[in-house]
Amino acid sequence: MKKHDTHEQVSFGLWVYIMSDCILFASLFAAYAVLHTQTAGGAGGAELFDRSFVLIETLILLTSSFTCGLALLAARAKNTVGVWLSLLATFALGATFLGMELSEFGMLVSEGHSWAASAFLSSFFTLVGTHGLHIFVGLSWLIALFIYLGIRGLTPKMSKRIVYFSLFWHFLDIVWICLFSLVYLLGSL
Amino acid sequence: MKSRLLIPLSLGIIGFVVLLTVVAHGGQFPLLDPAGTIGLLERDLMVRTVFLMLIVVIPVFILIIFVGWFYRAENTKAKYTPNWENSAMEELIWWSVPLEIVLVLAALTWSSTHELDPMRALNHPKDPVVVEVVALPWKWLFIYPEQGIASVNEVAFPADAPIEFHITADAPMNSFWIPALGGQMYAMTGMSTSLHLIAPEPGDFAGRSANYSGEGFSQMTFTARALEDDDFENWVKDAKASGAALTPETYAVLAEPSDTGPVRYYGSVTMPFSAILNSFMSMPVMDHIEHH
Amino acid sequence: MDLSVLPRILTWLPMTKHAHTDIPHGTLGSYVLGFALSIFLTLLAFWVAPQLGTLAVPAIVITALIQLFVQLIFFLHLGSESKPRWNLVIFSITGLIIAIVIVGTLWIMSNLEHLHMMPLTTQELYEDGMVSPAHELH
Amino acid sequence: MFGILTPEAFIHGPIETGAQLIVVGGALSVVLLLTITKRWKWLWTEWLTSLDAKRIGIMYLILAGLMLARGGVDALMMRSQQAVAVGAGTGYLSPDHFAQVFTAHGVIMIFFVAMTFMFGLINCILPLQIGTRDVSFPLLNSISFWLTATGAVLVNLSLVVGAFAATGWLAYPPLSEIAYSPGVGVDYYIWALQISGIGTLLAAVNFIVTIIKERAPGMTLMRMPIFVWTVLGSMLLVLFAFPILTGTMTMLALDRVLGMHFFSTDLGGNAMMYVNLIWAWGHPEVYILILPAFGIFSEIVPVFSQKRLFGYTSMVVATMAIVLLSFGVWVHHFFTMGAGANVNAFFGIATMVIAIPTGVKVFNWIFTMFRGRIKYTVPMLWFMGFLFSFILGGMTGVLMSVPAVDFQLHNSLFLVAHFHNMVIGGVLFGYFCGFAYWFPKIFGFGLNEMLGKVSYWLWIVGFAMAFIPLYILGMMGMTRRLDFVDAASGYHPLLVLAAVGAGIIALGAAAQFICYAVSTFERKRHMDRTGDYWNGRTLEWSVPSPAPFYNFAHIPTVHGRDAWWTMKEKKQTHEAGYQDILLPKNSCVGLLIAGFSFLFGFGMVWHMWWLLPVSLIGIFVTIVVRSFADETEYVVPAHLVKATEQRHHK
Repeated sequence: MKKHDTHEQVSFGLWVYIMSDCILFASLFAAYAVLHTQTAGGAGGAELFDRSFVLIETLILLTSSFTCGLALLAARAKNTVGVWLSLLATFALGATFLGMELSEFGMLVSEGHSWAASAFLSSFFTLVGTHGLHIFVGLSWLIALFIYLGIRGLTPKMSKRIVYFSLFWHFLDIVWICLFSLVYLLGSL
Repeated sequence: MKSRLLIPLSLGIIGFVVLLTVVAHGGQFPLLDPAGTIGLLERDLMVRTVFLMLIVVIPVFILIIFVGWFYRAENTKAKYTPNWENSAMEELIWWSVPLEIVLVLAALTWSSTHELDPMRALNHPKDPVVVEVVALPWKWLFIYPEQGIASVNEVAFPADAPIEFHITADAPMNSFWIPALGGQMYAMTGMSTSLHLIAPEPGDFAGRSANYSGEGFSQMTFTARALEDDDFENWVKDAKASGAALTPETYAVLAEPSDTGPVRYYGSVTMPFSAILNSFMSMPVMDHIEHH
Repeated sequence: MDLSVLPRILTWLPMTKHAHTDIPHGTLGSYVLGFALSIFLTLLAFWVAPQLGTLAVPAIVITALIQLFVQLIFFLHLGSESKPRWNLVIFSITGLIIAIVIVGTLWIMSNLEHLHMMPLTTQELYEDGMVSPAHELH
Repeated sequence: MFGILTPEAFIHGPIETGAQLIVVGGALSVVLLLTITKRWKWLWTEWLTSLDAKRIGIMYLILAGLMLARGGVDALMMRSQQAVAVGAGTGYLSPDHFAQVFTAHGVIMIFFVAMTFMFGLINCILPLQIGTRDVSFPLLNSISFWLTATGAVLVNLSLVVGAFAATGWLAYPPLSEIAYSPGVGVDYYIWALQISGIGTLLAAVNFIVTIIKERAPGMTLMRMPIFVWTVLGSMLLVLFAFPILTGTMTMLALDRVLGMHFFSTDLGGNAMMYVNLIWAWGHPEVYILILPAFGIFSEIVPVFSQKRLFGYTSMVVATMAIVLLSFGVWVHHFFTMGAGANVNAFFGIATMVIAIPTGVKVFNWIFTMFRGRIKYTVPMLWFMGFLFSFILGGMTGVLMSVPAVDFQLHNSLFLVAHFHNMVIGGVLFGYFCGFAYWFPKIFGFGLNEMLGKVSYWLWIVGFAMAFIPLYILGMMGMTRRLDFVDAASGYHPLLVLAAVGAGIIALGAAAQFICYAVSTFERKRHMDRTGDYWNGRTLEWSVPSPAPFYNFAHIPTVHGRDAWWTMKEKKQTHEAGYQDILLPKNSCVGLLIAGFSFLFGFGMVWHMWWLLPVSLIGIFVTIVVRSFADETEYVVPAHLVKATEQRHHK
């Protein structure tokens, strides 16, 4: 008696969950859109945002999305080493992105532009921070995948899980595209 | 069983209606026979909307009672068509009839909303009396910029003259409402909302906050007094003679959360409405509360 | 137009569908192309768009939208699943709800701000066209 | 180590101490009973770790019943306070305690009675109606239930330690900001809603996938029962609305904990945005609750009129129209905030447009009854009660959708009476109707008709006597949430009448409880032998009652609407022979994740920061361990299936 093949349901279910996550980002973005002019006398986006720094962050995240695609291809080709390399690359790039974001936040807070300084900074930290939190969840998910891959190897269940992870990771790219365009680029004009 | 139920059911309903009229007999109904012109227009709008809806609601009630009673299982004489499940004709009727009613209601809504916009001036020979309202933790402060006086828990204005209220708050959100004169308007910190009312005849009207704002919310009532012109002049003179002054210091004490307290007057005002309004822009609220 | 055709045209490589579950997935070609397009659009957004002066804002928004669709088609394979495409249906409803929430919030909040932030007199509100002319009391 | 938790937090006034004793005493007595009857193992294997949707559904229903009792006591306290308190300080509840009571009443009734009752019925009945053995993600179903239960525990824990929010059930800032509500009350509110909100969202994902991917062969979308359509509409609304609630609660929590300025009164914060965002979730929420009730009526009216449902397609179009339109009306909750005539008029008109599809549904029900043979069983009575209450509620609703009228009626008792007409008269009557209709299918025996009717009439009379006076009080200018009234206002006599009405509702609820108890004792007299207790039309009546743990021995093929009715007419029999069936094994992952979420919520409320990483790591480890479980399903051998089926059909 073959076990239930739930691959179609799980990927559809994950997609439905991702749609609800888009609405969560939409509500945080609506708050940012309303509050981004309220700098309470403090510095606004033009002074605080460094475009080249964000460009590097974006390129790193796009590359991690590419390596995640490679992991998919490697999994289908049953190439365990390929999967290890591409997932480790995805993890490294994702961690670097998160590190850069946290350093940017640290620099802002040390210069006195903390999240409690104005409504603009509150909504900026929350919107970009929630995306950072999702990246952190993605990295923890990768760690869980490494643990399973290390112990059980590249089983069919494992390659399905890489598909689910890549769905989530590409979704984070889409949110970041909206973020860097509408928050950083428009903010720094 | 069904028909045996009809007699007690109808008796119960009639008895209940009689009980209600007896019990409600004593109270006033400011929303149904308001004193203010704006209140009257809002009531007429309410009555017109109800009648428009009754066109659909009453036939539906009758239809339910008839169909529910006539086609009960015991009545085997009634026609029984178990598989009749669709008819484009009926569907067309009850999609289109309510749609027409809603179109009429929508036109009525569009025009009435613009006409009865609370922020809209009232075109009247007399120029408006400007009253600045500040909702404080559980009391109402009224500032008269032209007359240079202030009062707490009592607002007076000449009858048959438009009143322009500018409303703000130094407290959790409240809602400034004089039911007999017309609709309410939220009172919010750092925001100045406006409301235009007029009382054609002199009289005292109950006013209160209509949005929960903490422990003392139930006490936050005030009296709105429409006076003849000379009575209003005397009222202003009495307030001026009260000797108390609304200074930033006395205002700070007044703005402390406390019970609503008695009606009181201030002869002079050096803490203007704009200062209260803008006090929320610069200072973080924690210092704002501490320095009280 | 069948969205799944797009990547195939661009990559001239067959977009194979997995044997037993028809969950679509990309080939090396489509990933490389998607990656290259994303890099190009990102550089465009960062270097070119801000310099366009008054056109900067629309340019940034349009590049963002294009990059959005590149990601959706090349990496998330939107629209290339078997009929009926539930992913696409739910995605479009989500887009509609996001539009309603954001546009609705901006419209409501801008009205509230304009009417209540500064203590405008009623006359000033009338001149700003936020309030209709004085009310003829009968 | 204990953050801001101090022993004083356990000490309360006399009334709260009474509540404390009931909550703690209740829990202890359950523990004692289980230890005496040695049923811990049975509880653990049969219920707590079960992944069977029917068991999870029954647990939802029990939770809803308990919370209805708690919310009902709050209601009685409010009505009795207002009936007694004439003049300041004369009632038996202090203003702050009264505020906690009406806030808890709102939160519990909406989140932990209505939503739980809905998910209870959906879990018990929906898989049976679409001809499947289980939901798409059984483990996720268990996690969702236990997260909702954790939210309920957090709300009731505020009775024992600390206090609950005193801000109204939607906790508007600035009142809910740390400056004006320094206590832990609002934090209890936020984290109870966040945790149960995530549970509700995951359940919605689960049921959307189940409805779209798990239907029996032959059951196209247009052959699904209308209850399944309304549940699909409701779950789509949950999917799109609850993230807005999560986002808004996160912003309020960040304001309170990290001193941010989303809604603060200073440094650019904008409290009006909270009102806007919370109602962008708030209005779809009330449609989430009412749509399944509409679905239940579309199931029972054809059965008890012994006639096919009238205008199936029109009902589906009306349901989906309501789903879309419900996202375009939320400003009618704050016309008086002064967003200007254009905004108010637009949203007022959009609100009226929603009345059209709702009206169409009512007409379709009436014409299902037309030329039928109507049997006035208890479910049909609840439907008639719904009809009268909902039409009155709908009329007052459309009345208040006209902005200039709403300026007078906003926040008045007229509004309170309106939404109770919709929530009690619409949602609760709908779910009582569904529960009375599907009780035989869930438990295997019918309810005592006489006691059912007694409790129905007590509910109807009590409901009318409690809320018609509120409409009148609204016209007299009385606002909501007053903890005392002045003698001169003339409100007092009507408030006494409303209190009597609330008492009769309590009698009605008690009569329901007695009805369930008596029916259980005398269940031998009205067992549901055939599995088709009401001569039903949909698939859930094609299996024995209570449905076997595997639901269907043979997955049916569907040939038209009212699948079971066509199968009965065609005397269609399933092919002989039985196969093995695969079902999900029990799992404690739901309990573990909910336990860690409780620790996270408790840590956030009492600022015990060390609890946060601990609980998050706990959840991570639970998921990793679960990822190694390969044998997550067990086989039900064919002979066992055969034996169970034959035992039922003897």
